[in-house]
Amino acid sequence: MKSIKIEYYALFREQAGLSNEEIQTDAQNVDALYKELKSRHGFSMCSTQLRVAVNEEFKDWSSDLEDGDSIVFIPPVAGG
Amino acid sequence: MKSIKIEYYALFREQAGLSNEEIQTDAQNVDALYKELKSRHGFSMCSTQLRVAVNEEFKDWSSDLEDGDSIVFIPPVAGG
Amino acid sequence: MSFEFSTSTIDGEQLKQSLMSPYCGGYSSFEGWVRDHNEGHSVSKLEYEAYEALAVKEGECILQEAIDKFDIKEASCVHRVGALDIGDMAVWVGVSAAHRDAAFKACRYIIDQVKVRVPIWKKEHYLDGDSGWVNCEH
Amino acid sequence: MSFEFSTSTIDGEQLKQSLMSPYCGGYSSFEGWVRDHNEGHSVSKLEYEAYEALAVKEGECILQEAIDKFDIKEASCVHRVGALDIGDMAVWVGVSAAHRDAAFKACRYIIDQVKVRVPIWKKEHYLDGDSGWVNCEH
Repeated sequence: MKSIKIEYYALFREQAGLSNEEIQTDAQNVDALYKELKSRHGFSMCSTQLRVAVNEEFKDWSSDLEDGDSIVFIPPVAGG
Repeated sequence: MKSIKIEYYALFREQAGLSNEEIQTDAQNVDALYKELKSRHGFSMCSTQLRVAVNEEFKDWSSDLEDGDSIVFIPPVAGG
Repeated sequence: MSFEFSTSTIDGEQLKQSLMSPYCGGYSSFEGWVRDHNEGHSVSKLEYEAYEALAVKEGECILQEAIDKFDIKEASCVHRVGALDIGDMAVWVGVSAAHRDAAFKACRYIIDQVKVRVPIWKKEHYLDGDSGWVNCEH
Repeated sequence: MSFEFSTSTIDGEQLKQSLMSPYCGGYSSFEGWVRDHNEGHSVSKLEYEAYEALAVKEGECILQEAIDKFDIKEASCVHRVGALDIGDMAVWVGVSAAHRDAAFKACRYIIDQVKVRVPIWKKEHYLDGDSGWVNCEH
């Protein structure tokens, strides 16, 4: 089991009812982690609509998940 | 003879040593007036480099000169 | 060069001072203001939220790209977070350069890239009581 | 919509107020600053002179063209006349619009046209003691 920190922003924060959490997971990669959390929290968006950041860097959805990683799911942005 | 008012700006003002003058002339059109004044004041520019305004409107150099007209010769501009 | 977030009113005049130089003849700036309408809905207010740690990195990356692509001297961007009312300035971009062509192009590049790349989200509240995260819902 | 001349420091922030509207989401502005160099010469100061009666007409014509060509809300331009020092703002253009594309394009159109059409002249004074009316001498 890996320990993973997740921060939630915007729609994710509202749908999870959480700003952040630390979970134990067997997910091999970031995409698998999202599927697990989507199911748990009832997120409405698919990973194809999203980007993901691992340890404050944009990463591929196929990136391996390492113990201690910090994850942020990035919904479609709307700055400006 | 027509009575014509001329205002001088920028390089013309400096070369004529005048901001404005009112002259009597037989010049038929604006181009002829410029040639007369170029000769009198020693202006360095040719009319092909210039635009001309008659009574606060841009006009062609071939425009007829009427008694009482106000003329401004417009050197190449450099605003901004 | 700086990309920052602000929780209070953006002072573009103050920010401009750090971009000025005797070398510069042109300054282009852009301000995004909160409009009273979006895609047919009447907007009453909105909220911006950002993943600031990554957003600042990505924003600085965009400013550096602008400096590399265009012949400019300085560039900065500030974005608001938190609750905003109609007419408030949501984002400010300023670019100084020797000549205006580069200043305009870089300013446009920066705001265009910020809008599509930087992790900032906008929740609109509508006059009819509805609300939603732009680009994420409905 | 207004095109004006000023003999004192231009206050862009103040001028911007008259362009703001709840309908507007984008504001593009341009400032031309007096540079310390031009075409290889070191500039110490300069003077602007305008044929104001015609310049205001021509300037207003340019602003109206911008409003007709682009989907903008308001546009204004102020140009300095008299003696200016390095770093002083010589010209200011501000444009508000619902969306940024029109605001940027109109702002660029206005400054480009003002520079080539409006009867304003610039005398540069150089560090070596020389001086000259730009585009008219040497």
